Amino acid sequence: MFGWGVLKGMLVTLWNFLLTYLWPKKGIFTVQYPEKKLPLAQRYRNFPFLVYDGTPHMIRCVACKICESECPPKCIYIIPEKDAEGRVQKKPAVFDIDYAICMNCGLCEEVCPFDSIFMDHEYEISKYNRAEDLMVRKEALLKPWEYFAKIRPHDFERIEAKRAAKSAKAKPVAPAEKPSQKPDAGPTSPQQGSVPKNG
Amino acid sequence: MEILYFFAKTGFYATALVTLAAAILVVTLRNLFHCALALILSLLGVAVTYLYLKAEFLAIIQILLYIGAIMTLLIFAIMLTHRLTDRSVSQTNRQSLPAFALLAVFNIFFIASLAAVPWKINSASLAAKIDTQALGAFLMGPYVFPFEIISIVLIIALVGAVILGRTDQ
Amino acid sequence: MAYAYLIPVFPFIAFLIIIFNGKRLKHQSAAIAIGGSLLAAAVSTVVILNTLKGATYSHTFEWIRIGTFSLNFGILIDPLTAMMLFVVTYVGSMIFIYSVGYMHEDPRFSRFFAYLSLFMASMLGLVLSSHYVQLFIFWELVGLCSYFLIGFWFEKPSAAKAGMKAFITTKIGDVGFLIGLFLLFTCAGTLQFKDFTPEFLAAKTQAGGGLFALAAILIFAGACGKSAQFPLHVWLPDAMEGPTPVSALIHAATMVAAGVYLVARSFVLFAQFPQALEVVAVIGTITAFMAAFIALTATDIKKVLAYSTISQLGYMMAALGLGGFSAGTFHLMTHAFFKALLFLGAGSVIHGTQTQDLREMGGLFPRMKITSLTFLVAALAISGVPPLSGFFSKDEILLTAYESGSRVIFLILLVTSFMTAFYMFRLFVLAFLGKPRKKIHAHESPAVMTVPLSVLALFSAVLGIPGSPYWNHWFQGFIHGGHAQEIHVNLFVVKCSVAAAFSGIALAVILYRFLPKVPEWLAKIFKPLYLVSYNKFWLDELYQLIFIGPFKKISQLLFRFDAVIVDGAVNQSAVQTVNLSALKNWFDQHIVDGTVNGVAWITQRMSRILRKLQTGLIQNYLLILLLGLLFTIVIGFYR
Amino acid sequence: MAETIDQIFVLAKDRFLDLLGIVLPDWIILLVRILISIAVLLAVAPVVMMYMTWLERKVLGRIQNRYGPNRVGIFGLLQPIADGIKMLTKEDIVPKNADQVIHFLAPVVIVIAPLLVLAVLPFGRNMIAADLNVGLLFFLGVSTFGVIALFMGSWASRNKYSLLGGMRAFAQMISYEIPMVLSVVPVILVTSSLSTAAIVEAQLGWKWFIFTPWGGFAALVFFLCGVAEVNRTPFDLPEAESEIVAGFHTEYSGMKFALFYMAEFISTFAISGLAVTLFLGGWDGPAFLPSWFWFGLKTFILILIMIWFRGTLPRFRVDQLMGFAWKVFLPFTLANIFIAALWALLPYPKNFIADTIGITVILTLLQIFNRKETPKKRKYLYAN
Amino acid sequence: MTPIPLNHFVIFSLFLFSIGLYGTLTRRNVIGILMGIELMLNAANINLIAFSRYISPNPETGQIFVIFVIVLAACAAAVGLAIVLAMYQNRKTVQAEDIHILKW
Repeated sequence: MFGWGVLKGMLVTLWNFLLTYLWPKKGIFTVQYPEKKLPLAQRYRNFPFLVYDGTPHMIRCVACKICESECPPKCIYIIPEKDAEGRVQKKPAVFDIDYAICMNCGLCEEVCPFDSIFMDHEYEISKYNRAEDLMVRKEALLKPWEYFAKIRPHDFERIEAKRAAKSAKAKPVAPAEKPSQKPDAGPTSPQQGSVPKNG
Repeated sequence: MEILYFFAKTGFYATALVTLAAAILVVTLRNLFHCALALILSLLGVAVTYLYLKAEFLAIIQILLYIGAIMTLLIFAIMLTHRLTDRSVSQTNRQSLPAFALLAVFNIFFIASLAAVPWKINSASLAAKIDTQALGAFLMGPYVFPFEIISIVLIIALVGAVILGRTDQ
Repeated sequence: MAYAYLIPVFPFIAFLIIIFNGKRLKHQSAAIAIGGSLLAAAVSTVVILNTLKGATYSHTFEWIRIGTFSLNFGILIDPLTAMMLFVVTYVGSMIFIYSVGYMHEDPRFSRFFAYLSLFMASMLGLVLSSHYVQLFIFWELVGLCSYFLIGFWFEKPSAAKAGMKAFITTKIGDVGFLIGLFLLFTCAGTLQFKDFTPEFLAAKTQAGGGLFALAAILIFAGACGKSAQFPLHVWLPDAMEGPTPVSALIHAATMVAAGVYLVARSFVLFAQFPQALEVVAVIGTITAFMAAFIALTATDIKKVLAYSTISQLGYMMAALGLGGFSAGTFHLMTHAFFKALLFLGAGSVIHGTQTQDLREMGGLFPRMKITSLTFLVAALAISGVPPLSGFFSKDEILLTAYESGSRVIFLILLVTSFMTAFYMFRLFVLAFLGKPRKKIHAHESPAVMTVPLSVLALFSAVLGIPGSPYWNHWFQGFIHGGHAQEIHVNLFVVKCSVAAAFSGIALAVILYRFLPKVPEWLAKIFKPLYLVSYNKFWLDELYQLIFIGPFKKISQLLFRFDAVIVDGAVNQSAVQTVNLSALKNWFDQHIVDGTVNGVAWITQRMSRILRKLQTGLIQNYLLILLLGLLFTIVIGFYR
Repeated sequence: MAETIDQIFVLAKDRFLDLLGIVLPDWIILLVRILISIAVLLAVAPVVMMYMTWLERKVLGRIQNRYGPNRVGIFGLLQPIADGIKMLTKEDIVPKNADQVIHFLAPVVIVIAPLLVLAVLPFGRNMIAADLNVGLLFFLGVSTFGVIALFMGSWASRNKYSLLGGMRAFAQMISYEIPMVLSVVPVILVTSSLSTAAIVEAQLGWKWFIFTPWGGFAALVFFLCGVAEVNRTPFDLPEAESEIVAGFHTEYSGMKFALFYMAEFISTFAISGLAVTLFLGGWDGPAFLPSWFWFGLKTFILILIMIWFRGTLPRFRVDQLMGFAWKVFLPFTLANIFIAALWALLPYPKNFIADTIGITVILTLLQIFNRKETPKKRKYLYAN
Repeated sequence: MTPIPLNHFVIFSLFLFSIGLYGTLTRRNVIGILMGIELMLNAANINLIAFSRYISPNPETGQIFVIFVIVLAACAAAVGLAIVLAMYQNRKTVQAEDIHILKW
């Protein structure tokens, strides 16, 4: 019969319409955003942040500039700290990330040998000014290690375990970094892929 | 109340002026699309004139047919030949001056002769109210034969237009 | 009765539907045509039943008015018309149904039915006509259909030629017919059938009816053409090139009977003039005999039947010519049925064996039982075996001949009757009995063909009864309009007729079934006669010799005359002209041309000015038009 | 009391005019009488339009399992006002090559037609702004103006998407105009009047035309044609966003864009109102509620159905759209005129039977003639 | 209350007619010519109604003929524009002066 299909479709939408009133839980899928939010998955990633242990002074980052050179859109800018004599310290003086450029690829997290940069869960970052406000400085980037434990407990445990093992093993010989990289990579973390783990 | 009639009469002259102005635009504007729009305005004015002659049905028919149908056709035709509405092309030919002169003389003579004619106004028909039903009765009664013929002509014209307008030969 | 005009309308509507939708309808067109014919049959049945009760009907209306003369067409229904209606609608319907089977494979199936319907419509119109001119119109329409249908397989050159031949030959008769009508109108002042009463004619011919007689004979010439009478019969055998149902319907049952019908319709006119009747009788007799004689040796199954048809038509004409109105019309009716049946049977045979040559057939009886049986019935009927229909009608013709006093005609007709029986059974034996002479895959035709055969067989068997003494010669009374006819049975004639029939049958069966060598032997002995028969009296050749050859000769002579004398004179004058022209040339070149060129030069100059008016631009013209309008207004204003 | 409520607007107007009559001369009263109607219509129409946008968004949201606007005001009731403010403050962009004058005129002209048309709608008993004796024709005639304006806009934009949209709108509106007018003819035929008020009068007392066999189908055709006339889904080819950006109003922004929208929504309202007037008995209804309420309710239901259509149906293809108008609606409406004539001619039980038969026949014929034709297998002359 | 004089209608229609005729005479574009013709037809219509309203004993006649004229104008527009389109397709021009052979 001509038009029957149309009628059936109409009934479907009518049912949906009525369902939103009769049984809102089933009928409406909208999450009223600012008031309610959907829980995020642990591996959700947004823009990167820097980790410190304990107090904000103890930045894990050693200003090695690996992430800066690996970053595909080149949104990271690092200047290491220098002491009075002008020697380079293992600490960033300037660590800027331009959120307007960053594309959330997560490569910085993967390449960091010191577990100091991770991807954040923060997504409400709208700003009024593109040039100024989205250029995030070191102070704004710093977050405590416990914060990481809160948002990504699984990764936290894994990294903690790895770090403990590393520190136990690496106590006797500190400088041999490169040779230890290869034997370590495979057996210790088969599920980790290409993330280098020596500290 | 008299003042309202005065307003109404003034309205007629205003309408006539607008109509004529629009008509002048129709024949002088360079852009054919603008011409068509001016023609619509002019035809609307004619429809209002019909209202002053107490022919409501015709006024509506004027709008429905002239503006709804004929103008639509015209505009369609303009669209389909739009390359020729370029501003660089002159839109009038060389006989505008003689035409203007002749028409002016024509009008003068016409008005002169018109003034000489004493019309016998038939006040009964001036006051008569012609509703749509009466028109329909006339169409179906005394004028049924021309009515039928005109419908046949219309059909023939439409068929002819379709055949002429076909692109695939 | 008032609905009688519907009778031809139904087939005509069928024709219109089919001819305009032939491509789409395909085989449904047959259903439409049959429906049209059956409706016509139904209406005509009502009409016939009314007529049987003694009612007649006539209705006229004005067709054209020229000055004071008005041409009134209309419908006339009397017993003769009723009989013709019966024949045309019933035989026609049967043949329509039959054609579905016969023409099934034909690519122009629907057009065939369109033509058939048109034919049916025109034939019915012819029969119902109340006016000579109206009859003539339908007469020509019928001829046109005949032409279409003979040449239906126009891919065959022979069919196309046959169509043309039929058309031209009948047209010769028609010209006579037309002149006859003119004459008749001049003399009588009317062409309405019902005006021609004996009293009217008697009043008109008091001063001498020579022109009337001439008109009658000329009308008979038309009938000759249509009914294939002696000098104009040559087209009918060739017409067998058409499809067999066509032969059955048109060239055996109905159209060719139109001539007879015409004579019967004009019988009052003929009866007034013994001379005219004599002509009719003699021509009919000659035709009957000659055609039967030719049929003796024909080998094509349809040709045999065609000549048989001519012969039987001659019979009818002879009967009419001898004053036997009822005998002629009665034979017309019975003949229509059994001849249609014969043709359809032949068609069935052709359909089954894919050949028309009698010499290739044989032994079909066991394979085509229904066809054979019905064919046998028809053959017996045409031979005049009692109590089948042919016996009664033919017997009455013979009786008429006998009683007219002309022994020669009677004898010739009797011999013809014998020959009829002979060739019919020669045909039957050759086709159906014995052994197959050639390997042919004969098979019975489908039911759609055999059922009409059976119905027609039934009719041909019993249709003689109404005219027989057992029904007290009811038919004869009916056809005369209710006046009981006095007909006494002459046993001598009956005996002669029966004897002729049976001897013919017996001879044929003996000769061709049991002594197959004898016919050849006979042919050798009577070689001249055989050749005469085999070559159809050399009539075609004769026509060639008498009419066409001399025509060509004369044309050649004229051509010679033209080429030598006329052309010579012309050429001579041309030479002289050339000489003269040379003289004139000089004059021309210098003086005349000078003038002309001068004029042209002036004209050109003038035109350049005037040409400005002829721009070809409509708007320009419009402007000038406006100028003219203005001019008139100004003139009007200051008048 | 019920009578008072029913006539409350009429009474209010009369009282007001009486008051004015104390001080002002007759002719001014007459003018004011006219102007009040105009002013009310001009004031009501934009409000109606605004809340129709709200309604549409709400209902569409619910159909799509969302809430729809619910932030600005309770239930989002202030949303249209917010939208209006936004539209007014937006930048008004005119393309460089556009025909400036016409580009400006188009949105102005396009709202005129739907506003004018409201004048002949009987919103309730005695509540008609202008009871013309050719009211129905006036409605149909004036509503054709929209096409011209729409085409002005599309042409003046100098944008090929605009032009395409305009062309589509043109073809579509011309095609649907015809069955629409033809579907109205039976109503005129039965009531023998062109006045909308008289048509409503003829239907009083539950003699709504939609309950007659011809009227039911004519109403369906009229409503669908109306949906096509106002370019709403599933007939929204002229503004098909997935094909030609936004059709004729691609190059419009800000208030001009809003005017286009306003025209569309007011026409939607007007068409629904006319459908109600012609087939659903206008303001007729049980007397316990005022007549204008019934009119509003019926119109509201029709508008809801339009929104429901939009939430359900996908867009037509151009050929389907044209075919629908010319092959289905046109022959049906033509036949429907005769069916309605039968209804008017025959006495009660007979006309019902005759109409049922007629409608069955025409629907069957339509189905037969519009069935899909699969071409027959090709026959080859030489190959197999 | 006196009615508007008949002559005013007639003069109005005369002017309209003249303007239309002017357009017909001077426009180069065939569509422009058609527009002029439409104007002229409208002028004629006004005359028809005005005269039948003011002078004729049966005022319906003029209106009925106006209906006929409008239909004929529709015919003319349809056929004329179809011709224009055909011309445009074949000759790539709609200028009246390019079409001056008067036959094809």
